[in-house]
Amino acid sequence: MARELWKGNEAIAEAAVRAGVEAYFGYPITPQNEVLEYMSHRLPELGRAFVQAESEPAAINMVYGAACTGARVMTSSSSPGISLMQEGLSYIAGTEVPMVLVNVMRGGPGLGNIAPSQGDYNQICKGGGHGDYHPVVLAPASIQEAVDLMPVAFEIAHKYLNICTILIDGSIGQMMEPIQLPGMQPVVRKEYDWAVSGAKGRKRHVLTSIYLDVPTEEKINLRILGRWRKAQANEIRFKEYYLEDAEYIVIGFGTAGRIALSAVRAARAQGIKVGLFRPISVNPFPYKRVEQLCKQAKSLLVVEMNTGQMLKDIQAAVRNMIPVRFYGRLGGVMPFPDEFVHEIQEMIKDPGKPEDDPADLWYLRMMAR
Amino acid sequence: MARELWKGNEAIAEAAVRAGVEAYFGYPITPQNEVLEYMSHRLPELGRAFVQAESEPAAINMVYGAACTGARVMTSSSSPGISLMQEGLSYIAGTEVPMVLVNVMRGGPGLGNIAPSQGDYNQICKGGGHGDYHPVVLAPASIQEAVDLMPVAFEIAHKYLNICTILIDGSIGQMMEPIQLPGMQPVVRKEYDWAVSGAKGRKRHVLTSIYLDVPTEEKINLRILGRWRKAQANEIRFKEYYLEDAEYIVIGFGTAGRIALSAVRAARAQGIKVGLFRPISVNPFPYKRVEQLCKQAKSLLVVEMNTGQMLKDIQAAVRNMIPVRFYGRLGGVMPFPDEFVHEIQEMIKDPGKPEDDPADLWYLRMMAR
Amino acid sequence: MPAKGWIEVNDMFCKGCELCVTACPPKVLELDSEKLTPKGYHPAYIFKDGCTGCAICAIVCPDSAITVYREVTKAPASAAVGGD
Amino acid sequence: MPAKGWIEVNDMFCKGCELCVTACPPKVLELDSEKLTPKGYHPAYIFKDGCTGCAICAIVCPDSAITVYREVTKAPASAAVGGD
Amino acid sequence: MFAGQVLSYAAMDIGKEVTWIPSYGPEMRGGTANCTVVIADEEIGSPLVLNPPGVIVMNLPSLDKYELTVKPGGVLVVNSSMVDRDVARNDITWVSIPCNEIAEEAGDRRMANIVATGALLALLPVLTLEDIESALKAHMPGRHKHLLPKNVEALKLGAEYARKHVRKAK
Amino acid sequence: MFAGQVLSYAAMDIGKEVTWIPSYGPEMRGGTANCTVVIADEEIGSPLVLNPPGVIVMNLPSLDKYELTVKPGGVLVVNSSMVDRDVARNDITWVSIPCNEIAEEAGDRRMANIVATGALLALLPVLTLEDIESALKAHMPGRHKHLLPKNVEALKLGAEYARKHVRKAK
Amino acid sequence: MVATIVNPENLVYSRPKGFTDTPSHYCPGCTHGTAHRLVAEVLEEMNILDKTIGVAPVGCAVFAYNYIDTDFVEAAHGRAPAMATGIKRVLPDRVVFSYQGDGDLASIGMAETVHAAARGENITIIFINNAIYGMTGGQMAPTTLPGMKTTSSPNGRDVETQGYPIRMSEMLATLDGAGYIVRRSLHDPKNIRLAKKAIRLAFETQVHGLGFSMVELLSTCSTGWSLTPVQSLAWLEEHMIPAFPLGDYKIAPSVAALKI
Amino acid sequence: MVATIVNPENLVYSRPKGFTDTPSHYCPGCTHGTAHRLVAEVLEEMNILDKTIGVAPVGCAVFAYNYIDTDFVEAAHGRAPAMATGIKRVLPDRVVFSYQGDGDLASIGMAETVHAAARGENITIIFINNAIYGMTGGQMAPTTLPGMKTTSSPNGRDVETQGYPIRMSEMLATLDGAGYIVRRSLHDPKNIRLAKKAIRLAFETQVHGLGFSMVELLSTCSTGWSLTPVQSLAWLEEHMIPAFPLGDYKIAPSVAALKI
Ligand SMILES: Cc1ncc(C[n+]2csc(CCOP(=O)(O)OP(=O)(O)O)c2C)c(N)n1
Ligand SMILES: Cc1ncc(C[n+]2csc(CCOP(=O)(O)OP(=O)(O)O)c2C)c(N)n1
Ligand code: SF4
Ligand code: SF4
Ligand code: SF4
Ligand code: SF4
Repeated sequence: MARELWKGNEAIAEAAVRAGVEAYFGYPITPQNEVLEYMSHRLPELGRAFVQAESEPAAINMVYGAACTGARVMTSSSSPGISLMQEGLSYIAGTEVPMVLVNVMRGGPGLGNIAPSQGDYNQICKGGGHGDYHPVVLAPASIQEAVDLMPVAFEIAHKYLNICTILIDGSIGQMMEPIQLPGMQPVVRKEYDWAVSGAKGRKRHVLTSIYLDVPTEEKINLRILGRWRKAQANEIRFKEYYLEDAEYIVIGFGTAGRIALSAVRAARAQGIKVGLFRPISVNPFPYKRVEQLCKQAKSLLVVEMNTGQMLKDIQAAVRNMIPVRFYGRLGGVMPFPDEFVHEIQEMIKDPGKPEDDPADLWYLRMMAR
Repeated sequence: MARELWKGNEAIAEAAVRAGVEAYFGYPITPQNEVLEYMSHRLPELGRAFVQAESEPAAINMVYGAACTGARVMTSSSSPGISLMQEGLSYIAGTEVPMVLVNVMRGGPGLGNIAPSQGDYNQICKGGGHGDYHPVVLAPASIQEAVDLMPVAFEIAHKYLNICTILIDGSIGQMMEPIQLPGMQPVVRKEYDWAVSGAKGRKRHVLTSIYLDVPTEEKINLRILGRWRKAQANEIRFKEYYLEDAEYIVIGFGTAGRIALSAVRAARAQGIKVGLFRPISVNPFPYKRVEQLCKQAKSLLVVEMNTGQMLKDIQAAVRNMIPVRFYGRLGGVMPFPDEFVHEIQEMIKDPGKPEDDPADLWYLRMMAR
Repeated sequence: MPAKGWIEVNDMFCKGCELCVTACPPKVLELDSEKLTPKGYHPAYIFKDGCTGCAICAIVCPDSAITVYREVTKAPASAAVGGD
Repeated sequence: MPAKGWIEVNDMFCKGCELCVTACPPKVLELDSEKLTPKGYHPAYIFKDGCTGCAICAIVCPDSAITVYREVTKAPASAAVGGD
Repeated sequence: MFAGQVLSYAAMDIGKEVTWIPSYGPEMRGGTANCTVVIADEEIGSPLVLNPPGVIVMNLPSLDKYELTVKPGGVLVVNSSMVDRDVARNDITWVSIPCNEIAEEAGDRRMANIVATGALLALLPVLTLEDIESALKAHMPGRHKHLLPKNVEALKLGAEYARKHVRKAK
Repeated sequence: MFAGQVLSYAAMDIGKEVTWIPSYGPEMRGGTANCTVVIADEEIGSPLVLNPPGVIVMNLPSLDKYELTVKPGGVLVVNSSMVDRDVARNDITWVSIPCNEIAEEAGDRRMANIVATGALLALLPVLTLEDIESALKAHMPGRHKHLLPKNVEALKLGAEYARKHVRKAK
Repeated sequence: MVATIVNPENLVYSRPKGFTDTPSHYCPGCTHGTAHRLVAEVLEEMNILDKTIGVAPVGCAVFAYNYIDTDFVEAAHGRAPAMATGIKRVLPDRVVFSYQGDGDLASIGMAETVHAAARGENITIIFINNAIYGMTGGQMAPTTLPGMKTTSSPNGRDVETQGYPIRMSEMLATLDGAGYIVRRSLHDPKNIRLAKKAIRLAFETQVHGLGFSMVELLSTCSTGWSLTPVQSLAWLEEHMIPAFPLGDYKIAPSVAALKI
Repeated sequence: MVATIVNPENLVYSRPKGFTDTPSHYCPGCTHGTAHRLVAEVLEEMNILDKTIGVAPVGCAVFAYNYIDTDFVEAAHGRAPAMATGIKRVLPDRVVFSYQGDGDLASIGMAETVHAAARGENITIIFINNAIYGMTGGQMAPTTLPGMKTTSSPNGRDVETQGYPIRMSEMLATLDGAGYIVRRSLHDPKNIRLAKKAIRLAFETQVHGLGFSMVELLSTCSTGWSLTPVQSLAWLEEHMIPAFPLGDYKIAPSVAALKI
C-alpha cells in the first residue's frame, strides 16, 4: 500500500477513525487542534459522533458517558487541557470504563507555550488525578508509530477497562512524515455485561465510582490494581537500536528518543560504541529491561525534554549499579542531536560515580553555561 | 497557655487565621467542609475575605488572583476537588506566586467515599498538574502538628514563591484532640516587587505564565527548579520514635504513621526492637535519612493507606540494600495497630530478600485472605 | 355517602414524616407512636374511619410507602396520581 | 471652507489594514504601495489635500497609529474620539 | 457522640492526652453514629482501637456490631431502654441499664448518654465522676449551664445503677 | 513552507524517508515562518538539524537568522527580491537569486519558492528536477493542476539562474 | 371491612413498577423521593423504562440509581449534562435524563448545563432546587435565598458579599436550543400533579427530538433548613415560590404542538 | 503647510497615554486593538491607570498586558472572572477588570462569568465577541452564527448537532447581581464612540460599587473569517448585529442614576 505524507495530528485522528472510534469529544488547544478539526468533518461524514465541548472538563465527561456505553471513544488535548481532565479521568478509572486519551504536550507549567515538551510525564504516568489508579501510557516517536499504536490503544483500553494514553509532544503533532495507514476497521458495538444501553431484555446495568461501604471500595481498588498488574505483565513495549555491542546506552522516549537516534549514529560514526534504548510504554515502564542493560553498559545517558521526570524511573531500575548522566532541555526547547553527541562524549570522558545525582550535575551544567 | 479540644478541620482553619491568612476561597466537599464553614464566619468577622466559589476551578483561580497581590491566601478541598484544581495549580506554579493548599484526602478514585485515605500521595507530590514544578508538601499526623505547620506553610509558600500543601486525610480532619493554638499574627501586606496592586508611584507589575519565547521559558523552568532545589535543601522534616536501638523500622506518614506508633509500642512491649520513622515533608522527601536508616535496620516495613505510593520513594532511597515489606489498606479503610503489629511479626519471621517486590507480595497476601 | 377507602403503609418505606397525615383531607391518618419500623420510625396508619381512598396521601408520600384501595374503583392508578 | 487638517501615521504601528482609508470622509488617505514598514506593511498616508482633521481615521485605527492635527483646535482630544 | 466529647474534655482537663473520632462507613443519614475515645498519658498513636477496654452501646444495631470487639476483661454498658437482649459474652464485665428512663427520672430524656457514661466510669474508672462534673462545668455552652445539676445527677444515677447491677466477667 | 512540502512529496515518491517540520517560536501571527526538511534512506532520527547542508532564505530576517547555521561547504539560496545584502560567509556555496521576478516571468509571483527550490537542487542535487516535477504532478490539488507547466518552468529557470550565478565555497 | 377492600380490583395506587424495592436513604419527608417517584411513574407510563439511561448527580440524589429501575450512570459533580450528552450522542435512540440538585446543576455544573441547553442537546434534566447543599451538610447554594442561614452563610446570605440567587429556568429560557423549560413545585398534591405533567412533557420533548428539556422542581430539605418535613412544605410555599415563580419559561412551538 | 500644522496646540488626537509603545501582535485591522484603545482612554480619562489591575484572558488578547499600561495578570483560559474576584476581594479599593474573548468567557469560562455576575462581583468585564476562536486558528465559538464556516464547523455550524449561538448579555441580564450589561459594536466611528461611552459607564459602575458590569463588544476577526479587514466590518454589521442586537440589557437603577 502506497505511503502518504500526513501531518501527525491528522494521521492520529484518521488512525483512530480506522480503529473504529465511535465518538470524539474535545476542545481546541494548540498544538493538537488538527485532531479536533479533522474529526469535525471526518466523523459526521461517517455518521459517528463529534462534539466540540465547551471545555475540557465537559469533553472528558462526555467521553465518560460515551465510554459507559462500551463504545470506542477518545479525546485529545494538550497539557493545560489535560490538567482540567484529571477529575474526569479519575472517575473513568474508578468506574472501570475504557477510553483513549491523546496528550500532545506543550511547554509548561501554566500557559507556557505551544512548543514541544515532555513536561507532563509525571502527570500522565504517576497519576494526575486523585486516588489509586494507573493509566497505560504509550509514547510513540514518529507518526507511523503513533498511527500503529492507535488501534492498540483502543484494544488495551477495552482489555483492561482502563485509560490508555498516547503521549506525544507538539513536534510529532505538527510535523509531516510519509506513513502507511492501517485498514479501516468496522465499528463493532459489543453488548458488554457492564455497559449501559437501556435494560431491554436484561437486568439493568449501573456504572458508578462511589462506594461508601469502605471494604467494598477496598475490593474495587484491588480489582483495579489487579488489572493494572496484568497490564504491567503484558504491555511492556520498547525499541532498541545498536545495542548488540553498545558500551554506552542513551535512553529517551518520544521525540527526545528519536533525536537521540541521530546522535547515536553520529557518535557511532566517530567510532563510539553507543546504542539507544527507547521506551514506548512509559507506563508500565520497562524497568526489568533497563536493569538488564546495566549489566552490559558502562554508563547511561538519559535525555528528556523536561527536568528529568523519566530519569527517576531509570534510577529506580539502575539502583546505582552504574553511573547515569542526564541531559534535558526545557520549556519547549527542542534539542539538536549535536547536543546529545556532546553529552555522549562528555560521559565517556568522565562517566562519574554511580552514586552521583545526575539531575543535580545537569542543573549545575545548565546554570554554568 | 491552656489546651483546647478542637476538631481537626476547624483547628486548621483557625491556625491559618492566626498565621495571617487574608483570604480563603473554597467549595464544599466532605471531609473538609468544616474548614470552609469555619472560615465563612471567622474571616468576615475579622474583615478578611471569604468566598464560597462556584467550583474548585473557580476557587483555585480566585486564590491565584489573590496570590498575585502578595497576600497570604489559601484554599482547602478533598481529592476530587483537588483534581479539578490541577490546571490552576500549574498556573500558580508557573507564575511563581505563593499559596497554601490543604487536601483532606478521601477514598478514591472517582467519587469514592468520604473515609480517610492516602491515595492522593502521587497526585500531590509527583505533580498532578502539567509541566515541570514541585510543590512543597507537609503531612502532619496530628491536629497539633497540623496547627503548628500552618504558619510554616505560609512562610514556605512566600519564601519559595511556590505552592505549599498540607496533606492530611479525613480522620485528622474529623477527629478532635486537645491542642495549643499559636498566637494571633497581625496581617502584614508587604509591597513585593512582583505583586500587583495598581502601579501607583512605581513601574507596573505584570504576572503571567506564558513565555512564547522558548529560551525564556527554559530560563523560567530553571528558575523554578532552582527554588525547588533550595527547598529540597532546607525543608526536609521528619519525626523519629524509638530508633536508637531499632533493628527493624516502620515507615509511614500522616495517619498511617501515627497508627504505626501504637503498633511499634505494642511490638516493643513484646520485646521487639522496632522503631518508627515518620516523614513530615513528603515533598521534598527525606531520601538521605532513609538511606542512612538502611545501615542500621535489618529490614523496613512501609505502611500506607494506599497501594504503595510513598513506597516507591522509600525504594528509591533503599535501592535494595535491605529488604522492604509493605502493608497498605485501601479505599478508606483505616488500619488498626494490631494489623501493623502482625506485619512486624511476620517481617521478623521472614524479612525476605532485598530484591523482592514488596508491593507484589503485599498484593498476593491481600488477595489470599 | 363518600366512597369507602383504605390505605396500607409499608413499614419498609415509611419514615414517619407526617406529610400524609397533614395532607389527608378527612384527617384519618396519624403516626403510630406505639410501633417502630425496622428503621426506627413511627409509621403512619389509619386511626379512624372515613378514608375515601382519594390517594392524596400516596401522592404526597415521598417514600411511596402507601398503597391505596377504594371500594368503587373509578379512575386508573395513573389518574389518581395526576397522570394526564 | 473646511478646517485644515493633517495626520501622521506611525510606521511602528500601522499595519496597512485600510480601515482609515475607507473611513476617511474626504477620502484623502490611501496605502503607500511604495513604502514598506519595518513589519513589512504598506502604511497609510495622505495622498491629496482636503484632510479636515476630523480624526475619524484615528477613531477607527485599531493600532492607534494615527496622530491628528487641526489648524483651529476645537474640542479636546477625548471629545474627538468620543469621550463624554 | 456527646458522651464521648464529655469524656474527652474531662480527660484533657486532668492533663491527659485524648483523641475523639467519629465513626465512618456507609451510614450517611439517620444511621447509627458512634465514636471512639482514646485516653492516655503519652502521645497517642492510633485514634482507633480494635478491642477497646470500655464500650457503651445505646441501641441494638450497635450492640450487635460492637459486643464482640470489647477487650476480654473489658467493660460493656448496654442501654436496655433501646436494647431488648442480654449480652452473650461472659468474659467481659457488663451492665444492662435503662438509660432513657433513668435520664427522664433525672429530668431530661436527652441525658441518656450521660447516664451511660456514669455507668461506664463506675465499672472502668479511667476518670472520676468529679472529672466529668468539672468538665461539664467548664465546657457546657452557657445556654445549657442550668442543666448542669441534672447532668451531674444523671451521671451519679448511672454510676449507682451500674454498681448495683453489674455482671462481672467470669 | 510549500517548497518544503514539495520536496517532502518528491522524496517520499522516490522511496526515501523524509520529515517536514514547521518552525516554532514566538512568531505567532504574520511573523516569518520556516520549516526543516530532512531526507534520508533510513529511519530518520531528529527532524531538526543544527547545521543543514542546504538552506533557502526568502527574506532578510531569515538570512540574518540562518546564514550562520549553514553547514560549511553547504548551500545557501537567497531570494534577492526581498534581501538587499550579500552573503558574508565564504565557506559555503551560495546564490543570490531574484525569485519574485523570475516567478513573475514564469507566470506567477507566488511561485517564488519554486524558483528557489530549483536553485537549491541545482546546487545540492539530493533530488532531481524530474522528481519535483512528478511530485507536483502527483500531489498538486486538482484545481491548481493547470499551474503545473508554469511551476515546472519556474523550477527550471531557478536552476539555470543558480548554475550561472553560483558563488562556490572557497 | 379492610379484608373486603384490600384486593386487586380495588387497587387505586401502589408503588410504581419503575421503582425498585430499595428503601431510600433520604431524610424523612425529603421531596427528592417525590420527584423520583414522578420520574419512575412517567417512564413507566411512557413504557420507556427499558430504553432509558439515567445520569445520577453528586448530591443527595447520588444514589438515584438505587431506586429508579433503569440503566444508570453516576456522574462527576456538576458534569451530568456532559455525561448525558456523551451517552445520547452514541445512543441517539435511547432516552437519556439527568437528575441534579442546585449545587450540582447551578453551581459547579453551570457551564455544562448552559451549553447542553445551547446545543439543544436532546436530553432531559430533572432539576431539584432546594436552595441548599443537602449532601455536604447544608451549605449555601446558588439558589439560597437572601438572608437565608446555611452552614456557610451562618448569619444569613449577605447579598453584598455572597451574591443573589440564580433563577436557572429564566436564564436558560434565553437560549435558542432550549425546547422545554418550566418550573414546578412539590409542596402539595396539586403541584405534584402539575410537576408530573411537566416531567411527562419534558420526556415527550426528548422522545420527539425537540431539543433540550428541563423541569425545575422546588423541593424541600428539612434537614438543611432545620425544619420538620411538614414545616418545610410551608416554608417552600411561603419563601421559595415568590423567589422562584412557578411557570413555563420556554415552550418551543414544536413542543407546544405536541399532542399527548 | 504640514510644518505649520504639526505642532502641539493643533494636536487633535494622539495615541493615548494609557497605551504602551509596544506595537500590537494583532492581525491587521483586528478590532481587538480598537477595544484596547478605548479601555486605555477611559482609564486615562478617569485617572485610574495607577489603581487599576487588568486580567488578560487566554485568547488573542493574552498579551493585552503588553499594551494597556496598568498592573496586569494573565489568567487561565476562562477563569479571568474568578481571578479578578480574587484580586478584588483582597484589594477592594482598586479597579479590577478582565478582558475576554467569546471562547474564554462564554465557553470554558461560562460558570465563572455567570457566577461573578450573580455574586454582583464589583468588577468590569470587557467581552470581545468575534464569533470565533481567533488564537487557536478559527474554530467554532459559542457565539458562532448558524451556518457559519469555521475550522471545526467546516460545512457551516449545524444547529442540529452543534447548537445555537449564546447571547451572553441577554442571559446575564436575568441576574440580580448584574449592575450594567450592554452590547456595543466596533464596526464604525459612531459605534466606537458609543462603545467608549459604555466602557466608561461600566468602570464608573465599579468605582461606585454598584456591582457587576460587562460591555459586550462585537468585534472582527478578519483572519478567522477569511475576509479583508474592511470586508470584516461590513460582515459584522450585516450578520452579527442581527444575531446579537446592540442595546442596554441591564442597567440597575443605581447605575442609571449615575451622573457623569
Ligand atoms: C468536585 C466535587 N466538589 C465537591 C463535592 C462535594 N459535594 C457533594 S454533593 C455537593 C452539593 C450537593 O448539593 P445539591 O447539588 O444542591 O444537591 P442536594 O444534596 O441538595 O440534593 C457537593 C458540594 C464533590 N463530591 N465533588
Ligand atoms: C485549558 C485550555 N484550553 C484550551 C486552550 C486553547 N485556547 C487558547 S485561546 C482559545 C480560545 C480563543 O478564542 P476567544 O476566547 O474567542 O478569543 P479570540 O482569540 O477569538 O480573541 C483556546 C481554546 C488553552 N490555552 N487552555
Ligand atoms: S408520607 Fe409516607 S413516609 Fe411520610 S408518614 Fe406518610 S406514609 Fe410515612
Ligand atoms: S487604520 Fe491604522 S493601521 Fe489601519 S491602515 Fe490606517 S493607520 Fe494603518
Ligand atoms: S439532606 Fe436534605 S436533600 Fe438531602 S436527603 Fe436530607 S432532606 Fe433530602
Ligand atoms: S486571529 Fe482574529 S482575533 Fe486574533 S488577532 Fe487575528 S484578527 Fe484578531
